[in-house]
Amino acid sequence: MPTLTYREALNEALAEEMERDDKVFLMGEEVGEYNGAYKVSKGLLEKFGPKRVIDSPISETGFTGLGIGAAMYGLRPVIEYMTWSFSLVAYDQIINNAAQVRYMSGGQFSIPLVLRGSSGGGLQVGATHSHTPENWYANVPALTVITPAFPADAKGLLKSAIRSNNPVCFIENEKLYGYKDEVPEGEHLTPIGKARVVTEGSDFTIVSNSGSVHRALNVVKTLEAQGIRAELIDLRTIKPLDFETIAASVSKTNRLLIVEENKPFAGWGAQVAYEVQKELFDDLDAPVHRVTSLDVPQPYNGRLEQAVLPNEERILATVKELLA
Amino acid sequence: MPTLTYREALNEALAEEMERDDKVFLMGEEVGEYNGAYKVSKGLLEKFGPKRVIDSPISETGFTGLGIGAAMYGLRPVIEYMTWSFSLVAYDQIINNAAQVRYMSGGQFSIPLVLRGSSGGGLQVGATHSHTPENWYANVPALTVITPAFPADAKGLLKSAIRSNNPVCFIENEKLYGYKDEVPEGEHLTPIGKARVVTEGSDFTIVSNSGSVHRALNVVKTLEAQGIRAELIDLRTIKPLDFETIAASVSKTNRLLIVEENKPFAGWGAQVAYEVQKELFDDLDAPVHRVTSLDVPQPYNGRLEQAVLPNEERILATVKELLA
Amino acid sequence: MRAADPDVKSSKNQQIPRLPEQTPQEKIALYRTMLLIRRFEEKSKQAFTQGKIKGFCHLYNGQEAVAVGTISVLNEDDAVITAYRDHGHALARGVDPNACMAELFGKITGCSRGKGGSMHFFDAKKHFYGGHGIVGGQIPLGTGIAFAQKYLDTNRVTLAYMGDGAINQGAVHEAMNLAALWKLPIIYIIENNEWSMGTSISRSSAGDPLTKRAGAFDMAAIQANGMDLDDVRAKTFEAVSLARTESQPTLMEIKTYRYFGHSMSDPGNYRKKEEIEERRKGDPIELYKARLIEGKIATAESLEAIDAEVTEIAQESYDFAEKSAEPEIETVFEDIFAPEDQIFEFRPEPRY
Amino acid sequence: MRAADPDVKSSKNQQIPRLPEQTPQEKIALYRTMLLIRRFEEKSKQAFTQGKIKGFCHLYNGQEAVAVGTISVLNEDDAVITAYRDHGHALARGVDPNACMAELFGKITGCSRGKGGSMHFFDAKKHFYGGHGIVGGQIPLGTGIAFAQKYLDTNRVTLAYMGDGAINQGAVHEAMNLAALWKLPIIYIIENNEWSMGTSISRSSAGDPLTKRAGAFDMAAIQANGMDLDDVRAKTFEAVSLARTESQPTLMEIKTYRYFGHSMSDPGNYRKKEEIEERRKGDPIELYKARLIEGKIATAESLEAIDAEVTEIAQESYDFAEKSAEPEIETVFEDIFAPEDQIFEFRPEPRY
Ligand SMILES: Cc1ncc(C[n+]2csc(CCOP(=O)(O)OP(=O)(O)O)c2C)c(N)n1
Ligand SMILES: Cc1ncc(C[n+]2csc(CCOP(=O)(O)OP(=O)(O)O)c2C)c(N)n1
Ligand SMILES: [Mg+2]
Ligand SMILES: [Mg+2]
Repeated sequence: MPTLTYREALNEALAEEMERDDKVFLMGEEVGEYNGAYKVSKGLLEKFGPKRVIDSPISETGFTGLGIGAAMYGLRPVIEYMTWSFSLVAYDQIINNAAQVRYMSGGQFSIPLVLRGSSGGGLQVGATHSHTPENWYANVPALTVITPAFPADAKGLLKSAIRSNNPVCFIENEKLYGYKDEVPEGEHLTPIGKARVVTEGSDFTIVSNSGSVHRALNVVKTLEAQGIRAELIDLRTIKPLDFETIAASVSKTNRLLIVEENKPFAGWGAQVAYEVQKELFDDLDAPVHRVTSLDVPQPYNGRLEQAVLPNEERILATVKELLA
Repeated sequence: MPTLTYREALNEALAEEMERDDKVFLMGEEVGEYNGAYKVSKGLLEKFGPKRVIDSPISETGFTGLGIGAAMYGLRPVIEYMTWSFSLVAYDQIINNAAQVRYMSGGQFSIPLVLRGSSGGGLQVGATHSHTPENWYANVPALTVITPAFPADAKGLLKSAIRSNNPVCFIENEKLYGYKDEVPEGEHLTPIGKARVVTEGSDFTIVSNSGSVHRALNVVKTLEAQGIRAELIDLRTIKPLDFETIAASVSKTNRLLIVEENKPFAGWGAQVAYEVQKELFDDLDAPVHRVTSLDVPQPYNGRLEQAVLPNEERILATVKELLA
Repeated sequence: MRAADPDVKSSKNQQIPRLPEQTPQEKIALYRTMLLIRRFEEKSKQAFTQGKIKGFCHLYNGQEAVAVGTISVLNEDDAVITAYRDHGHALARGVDPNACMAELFGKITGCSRGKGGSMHFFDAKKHFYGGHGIVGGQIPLGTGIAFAQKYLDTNRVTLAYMGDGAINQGAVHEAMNLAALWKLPIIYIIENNEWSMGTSISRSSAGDPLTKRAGAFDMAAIQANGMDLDDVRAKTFEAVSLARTESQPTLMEIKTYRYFGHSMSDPGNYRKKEEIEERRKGDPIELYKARLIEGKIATAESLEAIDAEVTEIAQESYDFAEKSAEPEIETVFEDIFAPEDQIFEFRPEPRY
Repeated sequence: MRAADPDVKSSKNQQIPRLPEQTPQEKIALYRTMLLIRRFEEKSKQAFTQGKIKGFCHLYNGQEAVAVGTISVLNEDDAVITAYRDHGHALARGVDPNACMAELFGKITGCSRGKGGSMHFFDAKKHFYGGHGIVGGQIPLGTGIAFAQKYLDTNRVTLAYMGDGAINQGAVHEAMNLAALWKLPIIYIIENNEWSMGTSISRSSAGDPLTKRAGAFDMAAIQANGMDLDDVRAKTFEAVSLARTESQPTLMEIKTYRYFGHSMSDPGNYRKKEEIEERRKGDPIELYKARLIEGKIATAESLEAIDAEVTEIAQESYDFAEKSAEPEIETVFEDIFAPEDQIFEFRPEPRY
């Protein structure tokens, strides 16, 4: 299998889907001539021309709404937020229009729309630029929320998202753009709504997503050396949540740790914890534990930011508690 | 004690605090000459004049940001959203500015700001107008989220919110404006961050907020006739969460039901459930149950909307499960 | 085309097409549509008072010439999108009055299956893109529809309506900049009824007239008298032609007036009775009626007959809505997700 | 005052105050501040390349005359707020260079205690309201500061800066409407450096010049040459006077140019080297230097000495930042909440 970066995998997904269907277009700040702030759209303007790769002004409300309207008309827009932190100025368009027009119209208008861009902390870009907005969107009925952690899924899920007839929030991770891994050749679609077991284990289960999967994976390796075997699940899709995969694992391991970069109060992990204790009450040998970002805005300073993030030290400490 | 409607209680709180401190001003759509879309600000323009009761254009981003800037300068703005559903167009200002400027500035600027307005469903105003946004804001570090259910708390909490030196999301409930109850005379401050035990009981605990408290209360009364005694806790403040009060109750009743109007996925109730199973794992005789709104946009039709809301029928059915 | 300010680019096409002459039948049809809206709204008002319509209900009385005049110059496959005060636009677009009234009643036969309500009418077949509740929020959507029309080379145009209060939403400005920059075939129509709820325009909007908001973007702009159907038609035709032939957007400010409160819940104390009575003297339907009679296009009697006919249609819509079924409870789970036809294993039904 | 279009209200005050004559010392001080910013940014660039500054770092080189010229006509207690390209404004406002560099290094001695970083400088004592990362998001805040200045009868004014790309954010339009409507003492300053990241202004903004955006609101507007400190001062003084004497807002468009990439992470391939070299010929510091020497206000030698002095200050700031302590881990929990002094029992420490 060829090895690609997460960025290249996303780029291939975009190129292949734009090739396949000329109703797919890409719009966002600097996606064209600049080749994307994070180079995800590199070469696409050259390949598909300015009709389909469109540099927009700094008007997230405007071009998000434009994407929704175009989707109502039958196009398949891919809207890039330079980072998801900037989607907050377009929040109303996403919640009240993308997520609700189909329902309010009694099903007359579909919204085949992908909203995508980078997210997450760890690069010292400060409080305004480091959001992990998955819970803000996953709470909203009718939105699908995808957060790939590996290049293969980045590609396979973005292709599925573009083919979906429904609005998808596709949340990438800035720290992962350079991450390299194998990506299947040829047509490769990853199913939306299916988690993946990254490592098998019997001592406890970790459920995680996006950048946190990699933090968790490091911890899994550390523990392995100590003879502790964790089953690591990468959710891939936050919503719809693949509860079956989680349940299968937890009913085997009887212990669950959730690792998420969301701020703690009602992050997506709280929902997973709720469902697990509800459905697998008798299977649990210990309460569900979570390691999240700390409940503070993102500081600029690197050490402070590392402390805020769900770092390996805190994960390890929590594993200890969980297994105690 | 005098009896006031929730609306009148809020009005008194505003009037008293504006009287006390001339840095407090009220701004929003139709708050002045119209006396408020829901008449919460009735008479305030007449009493305090147009300098302090300010009708704004339909520019939530603009006047939210204006409020934050004015708060940075030392004023104490009370910003009214006609409904919180309209705060979504101002989401960025609330998250990235109100909630973060203090931290990002290393504590140099305080934001003594109250954002307030109505919320919630049940009046058939459709998907765009029926949001219960408490979880979207409670997830954000540095925001305080208050959702009073009774007139006395509406007054006492609004007064506390206005005196707070920090940004507060004060989320009222449209269906409660006409609700009448006793309100203590004279200076009456309700502490922020303290839940209230509404009914004492030993069979199970219900944690709820805002309009859902009243739904839960009806159920409590129904159950009482059957000899089942529920302890009903009105959170009043969603964040900071009063876990002590919840814990005291659950360690007595050993069973917990959460009733919330939030959509289910990572609503605030998921956080409560997480914390309870985490801290009181051995105390629980059954998994924590939740009754939330259904995970669909709000429909206009009345029967459908009732089905979507956490109605008494669903609460009762879930109580049965919980006690089984 | 009157420009917002002297710097505004005017049409480069010197040969602006002329509004085609109308047949008497066509004129009478427009009269009929205006009157249908009037009678439909009277019924809506009655039904709301009876408690058969719930939630918000924003009536269109007084503004009929705007929707009817503007939409009358469109082709059937051009697009229309508007705000929550949408009954008039839907009817002018040809949406079935029965489906409209049934929507107000929340019935399954409604144009949004009872899920949208007064503020959220939709009809895909009629190219009616709603009915939107968040002030200004529909304007980026309309811009996207025009974008798609151009992308797909349809030679179609979009009319996107908003109130005078809506122009102070940032979304509107962002969208207008995009349309001007990318030359999208859209006409932004401000229905300036001088009030946004209880706020008069001078208290909400700096800059007079509102066409200046287009000047910011070097966008064409034009004003029309919304009480005069023919003026509305003429001005809209210019804007539509500019959009269709040159793919250029226009901002229209149409001066109009609403007779009733902002919504049925609004007693409207902020306006003097005399102000309303004065404005009712310029009623667009009466004006057009007089013009038809003067022009010997119709007689008072024939127009009476039309009144009787549309009054009957309004009544029928009421009866239809009454008789229609409530949606089944299960429908609450329908219409959330479009069926997935290009991917596998995505099971998006709600489960929480 | 040049109005955006003929309809714009011009000042009613016929007696616009004249910009006071400057002493030679004052002129030299302005030169010094511009050069300090230049040298400070050169150090920032170096420190970023060395990996001592992280995250984003947007340099101000080329634009020095804008911050220095505009702020030079303010009183000390007037307010300043800007976007993420904020080093120049902070220094021009008198924020300690040591605290600025320490902030870039993320140290506890930084002007935001190491929590803000390059994009989020703050200094309450200097009436410097930040340093804001979301494009356009600071403009409503600045409007609120001006609102408060008026509310409290301070007779102070606010300068609120943004880039040419920022004007396409809805927040900016909403705020300008509020300021025009309520006559707030604010000057909105567009630093038009012709590029928003890699997008040239003609590809982002319809309407030329940008002062037309004020015409929408009947707001006064004025252009200035941002390469010419004296022109910037003269035009800003007019706007500040209008704000201070009549409490009227102005939109200023100041033409300028940035020499380096959008941020340190930007190689800037979208601009030709020749374009930049051409523009560097109009360097604002060189221009002013020549003027000082020609006017016999300073000699080449005395200005060299100033260069040596500010170069030293920049180096000192670097050394200071280097030597300063990292914030203690516990500080992560500080600065979230203001102490509550008026209510009881609110315990807002983070607990999740
Ligand atoms: C973002 C937002 N803010 C506030 C409201 C509440 N609201 C609904 S209509 C309205 C007045 C709108 O006036 P205008 O745009 O002039 O339209 P008109 O009602 O006159 O047709 C307001 C404030 C809303 N729906 N959305
Ligand atoms: C809402 C939002 N969208 C996008 C960005 C990313 N971004 C930061 S600066 C910038 C360009 C801004 O250009 P301009 O306003 O001209 O200011 P300049 O950088 O030239 O000073 C962009 C797109 C952001 N910070 N906020
Ligand atoms: Mg209006
Ligand atoms: Mg720029």
